[in-house]
Amino acid sequence: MSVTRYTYYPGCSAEGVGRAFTESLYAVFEHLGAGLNELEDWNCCGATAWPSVDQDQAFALAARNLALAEDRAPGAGPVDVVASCAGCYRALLKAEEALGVPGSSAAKLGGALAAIGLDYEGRARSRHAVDIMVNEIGLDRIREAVVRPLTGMKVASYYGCQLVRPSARFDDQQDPTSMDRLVEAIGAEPVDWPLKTRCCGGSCYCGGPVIGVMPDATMQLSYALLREAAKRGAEVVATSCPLCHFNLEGFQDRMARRFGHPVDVPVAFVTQLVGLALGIDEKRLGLHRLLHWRLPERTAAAERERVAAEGGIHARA
Amino acid sequence: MLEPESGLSSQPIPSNGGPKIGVYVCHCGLNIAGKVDVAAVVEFASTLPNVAVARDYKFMCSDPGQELIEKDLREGLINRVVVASCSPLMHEATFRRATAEGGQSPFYFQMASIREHVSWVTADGDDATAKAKALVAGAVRRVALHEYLEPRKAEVRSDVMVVGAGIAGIHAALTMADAGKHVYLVERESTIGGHMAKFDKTFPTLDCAACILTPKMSAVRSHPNITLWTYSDVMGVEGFTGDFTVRVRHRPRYVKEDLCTGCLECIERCIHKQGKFEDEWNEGLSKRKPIYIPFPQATPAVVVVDPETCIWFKTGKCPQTCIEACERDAFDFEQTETFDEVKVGALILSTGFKTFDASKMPEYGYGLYPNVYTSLEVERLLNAAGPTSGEVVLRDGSKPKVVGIIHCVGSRDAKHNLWCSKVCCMYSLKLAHMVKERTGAEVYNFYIDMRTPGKGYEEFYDKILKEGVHMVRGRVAGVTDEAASPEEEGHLVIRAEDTLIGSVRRIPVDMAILAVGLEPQPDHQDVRRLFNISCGGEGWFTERHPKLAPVSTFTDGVFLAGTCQGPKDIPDTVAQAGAAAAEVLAMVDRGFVMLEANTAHIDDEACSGCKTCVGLCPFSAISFDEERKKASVNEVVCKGCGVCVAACPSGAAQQHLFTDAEIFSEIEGVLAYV
Amino acid sequence: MTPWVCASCYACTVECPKRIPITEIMHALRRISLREKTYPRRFTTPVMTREFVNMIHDHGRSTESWISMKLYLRTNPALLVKNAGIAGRLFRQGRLGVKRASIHGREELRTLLEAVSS
Amino acid sequence: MSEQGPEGTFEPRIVAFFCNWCTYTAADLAGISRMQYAPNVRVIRLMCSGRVDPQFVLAAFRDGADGVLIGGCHPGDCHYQEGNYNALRRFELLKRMLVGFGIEEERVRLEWISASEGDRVQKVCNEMTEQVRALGPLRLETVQSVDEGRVAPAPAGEPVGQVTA
Repeated sequence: MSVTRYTYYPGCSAEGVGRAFTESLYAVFEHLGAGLNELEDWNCCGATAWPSVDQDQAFALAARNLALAEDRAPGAGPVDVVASCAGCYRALLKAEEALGVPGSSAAKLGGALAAIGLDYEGRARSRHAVDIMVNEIGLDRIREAVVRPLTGMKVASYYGCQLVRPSARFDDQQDPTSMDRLVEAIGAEPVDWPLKTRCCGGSCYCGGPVIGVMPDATMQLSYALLREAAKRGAEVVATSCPLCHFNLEGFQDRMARRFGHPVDVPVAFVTQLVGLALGIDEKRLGLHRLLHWRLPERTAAAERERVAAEGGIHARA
Repeated sequence: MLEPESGLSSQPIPSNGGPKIGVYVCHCGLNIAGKVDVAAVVEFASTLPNVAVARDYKFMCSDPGQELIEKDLREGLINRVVVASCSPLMHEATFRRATAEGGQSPFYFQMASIREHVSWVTADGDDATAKAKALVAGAVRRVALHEYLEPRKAEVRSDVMVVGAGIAGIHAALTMADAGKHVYLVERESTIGGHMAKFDKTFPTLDCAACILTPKMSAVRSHPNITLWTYSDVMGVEGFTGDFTVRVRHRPRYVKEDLCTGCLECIERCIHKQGKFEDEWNEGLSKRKPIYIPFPQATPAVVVVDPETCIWFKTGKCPQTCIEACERDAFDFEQTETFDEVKVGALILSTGFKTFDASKMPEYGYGLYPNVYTSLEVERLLNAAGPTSGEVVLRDGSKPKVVGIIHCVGSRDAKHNLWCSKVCCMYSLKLAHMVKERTGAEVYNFYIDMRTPGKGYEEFYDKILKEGVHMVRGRVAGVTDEAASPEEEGHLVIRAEDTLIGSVRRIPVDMAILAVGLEPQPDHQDVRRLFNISCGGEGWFTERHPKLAPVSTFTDGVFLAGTCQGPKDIPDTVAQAGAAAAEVLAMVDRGFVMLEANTAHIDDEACSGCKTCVGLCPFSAISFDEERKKASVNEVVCKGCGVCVAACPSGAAQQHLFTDAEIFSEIEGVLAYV
Repeated sequence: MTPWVCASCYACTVECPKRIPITEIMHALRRISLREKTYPRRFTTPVMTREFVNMIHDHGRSTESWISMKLYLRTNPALLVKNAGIAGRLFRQGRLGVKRASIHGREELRTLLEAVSS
Repeated sequence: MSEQGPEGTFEPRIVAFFCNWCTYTAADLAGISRMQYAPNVRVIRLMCSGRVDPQFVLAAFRDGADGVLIGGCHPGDCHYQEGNYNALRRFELLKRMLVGFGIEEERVRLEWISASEGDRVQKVCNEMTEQVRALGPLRLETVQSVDEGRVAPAPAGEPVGQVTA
């Protein structure tokens, strides 16, 4: 298997509160023969906060990362800058689009990059880890690598907002399916639900999970998501954004108190689930960092049966 | 040859003496004069070679304006005319007529478009004046070279054809047939009636659609002057205005139309005891057998066998109980496609519309949630002859208690169709009324704007409001089965901002009706090419002029009626069908049409016999005399594109009104002075 | 107030039948209200936005623990106590670092930001 | 050979040959829709873009045009079935010939504009004007000398008007 190496842009949150995302991403990519090189000296993408202060500066922040990625990957080919955080992905993508349209904004950004000795040639493209897994590495390769299928695990994929909005580069905007297909490929059962792209309130945090910027509004949004997922039988909610993840996971106790209804839904990064199916050590996937995690009983039982059967074969051999 | 400042002296002119040109600059009220310095253009024109008279007038197209031209011609002041005004597509015919009235060949005329091409599109007055001068100079230069031409006449056949037999086609066909013309009415479905035949009631009068339509349908069937071809398609159209040859294909229905009495015994006796296949006529809400009739009043009342689902066609093994059941021996399983070729003088296209595919808006859940319906499906539910005999029920057979009607689905939406579909507000009100009447349900209408212009329409809206239908002003964000409260549990929830109260509402309903918009037929491009007409980017057929020639097309002899030209309701459709019929009758009754004089011809002496032109002509109008080694153009067949002229290496091919010399002069003219 | 409640989820932008970039407009309104100093002073989002921007400006990256701390102090110090529990859990799981993240090219970043604004 | 604008700036002159059925009608639509565009384009109406003899283009250049625009129906939409394809073939040859003469091929443009695309007329006229403005005035004297007089840019045997610029 040839190793394709990608430039990895972790972003602040996937290094902090969502560090399990980065950990599991590294483990999964390596396992699938795709390398990740962390972009050296990356800076914040600008998130949604910076455009609220200065749009051009926000683009410039993201543009520096794209230009750095090109700088670190000499040659003529495209450079895929892979983000884990959906917010970073969106910020880099918007900057890429702004740089790609000739006009005053692109000229200004070009000038600013030149001031720090960088330029953007148009080679660096913003990609999301889910996009890479589904469309580059491919579901077939993932399916082949599965050693521990998550049999019976009902997973509601939560795409959140910025993975497909405002631009939808790799999936349908209204009804995305990438994560569901990924979930299917690792032997779990996707749960169809209408809220897969409904806002969790996470980016109210303006670029980093901060506890309680607008506690009540956010909590209502994320509670609706968890309640609906659970109602449709989901045992795990899969996310692809550290903000969504924290937001859905971090306040379940409080939600229970606020809405008078017990809430206890494991929320995992989709890469963690993929890693589990690939048989990667749970610790390397950062599963111990989750606040609510358990293997659903049916999946655990199927796992025990499988191990027993394999053991049996060994015994006979 | 022409020297710009050499006055009247140069140019030997073939017929009416040296050119004495009259230039008439139109103000068009302020449409031109508001931007272009008309006086300066007149002043400039008077300095141009061969110009004898230069005048301006407020409205050249008015009677006094035309009279100016005629008078100057009659008095011999001028013998050629240039009018600088609007587009030739607008008034060329008017001024040619004036030129003829003045006693000259109508083709001693040239128009300069200084309105559409100058005053309306140019920001700066000086720029506009300069451009107007250039165009006038071009016209003056070329008209000096115009030759004497006779107007060509062509006979018009009195038979006519109507393509598409919805209410538009039916009305147009009956009107013309009543006037004594023989009408071929071609319909691709197995019955005529179109969309209107699917409705139960029509707005705003709530009269029964069948009661007003079916008499017209049977009149079509029995009219001695109408040849009705259903299950048929137009395959080819040749010829030109007054003399079209149309090839029509008849698809096999495996039942002889002249023998079938419509007793429907065969359907009863079909080996399939129950309907099994999606009934297209009922929007898939019911099942039909492989042998079926769309609805009881279908015209012609002849059954159709669907070979896709018929066991005999699929396996060759079937007792064929249908044949046994038929007392008239009408079945013919060996039937194949047949063709007819007819000659007609004029054509009316009334090919209708299709409704927007609601599954393109997944946020509304059509296809996902069973109780999300399109408006057309609900029309069928409401129809007494429909799948539920007029009962409005949910998929599980229960009656809805709350119904939401979502307007503008697919319309007024930059992601789908930008246009307003014109009929949805009104039909949504109609549906609201009928659903409420039949079920007693609470009905919510969600609208962006209410658009009810039309006789009795606003009054109808008032009536519906008084009936207690809820109106929520706001575009619906989505339909979901996600329950946010116990009351929403088990319902569909319509989420919309109520912009009048300024808050987001979630309204639980049992049934959501999507008021889907109108779209061009999916094969509009093929049809457009077939009839050599044009359509806009969205696919509606383009009328010749949006106001003054709303049923004509750019192809003479082809007319439009109904929704193929744009969304419209039944009254407008019928009015337009009547108008199209009147246009055709005017043409047919006159008996001839005037043809453009712009045909090609070949100068025998100059022709080198290279045959380049022969192969180029798309209409095979050029023949080659092998003995004389000369090409010649059949000017009756020639359509005047000029392709052969551009290609002729020896300059032997020329086109009337577009000779090389005329065009070279026009080029010089538009560049020489300004 | 509305622009400061917007979560920038772009749902409106994607849905808008007239292709109005509503989210961008929200951002623009925020920029105006900051410039005109008409933003709600004690409301969390604008405070947060400014703290966040300052932190990136100085360090190039954000550190969640620091920014939370600043936010509580500026808006509602009581939250410091209220959220201590969850903060503690996150800290134990290694998800809430106290070390301030910083990039090498801080000087460079400031040059960039100045250059684009000039 | 070219106009001077009020401040001595170069105002290109462009001759356009529009087919009657699509592009000319589209230009009318642009007018009806009051779409403002550069006044530099002078339209000559032909029945079909297939009527455009390459000599017309050469004549326009000779007579002082700085650019020539040809507009026809979209492929497949020709009112005369295939005249626009003829136009396209001739246009490709013409471009090569112009380059041989030393005339930049950016001075000529062929566009398919249907009757409904008034906005496209506006766009194309504006673009063409700017494009030709950027190229500067066409100087045929230079062109001829480059060509060493082997091929005359003016069509032989046609009236050559004395041009007053």
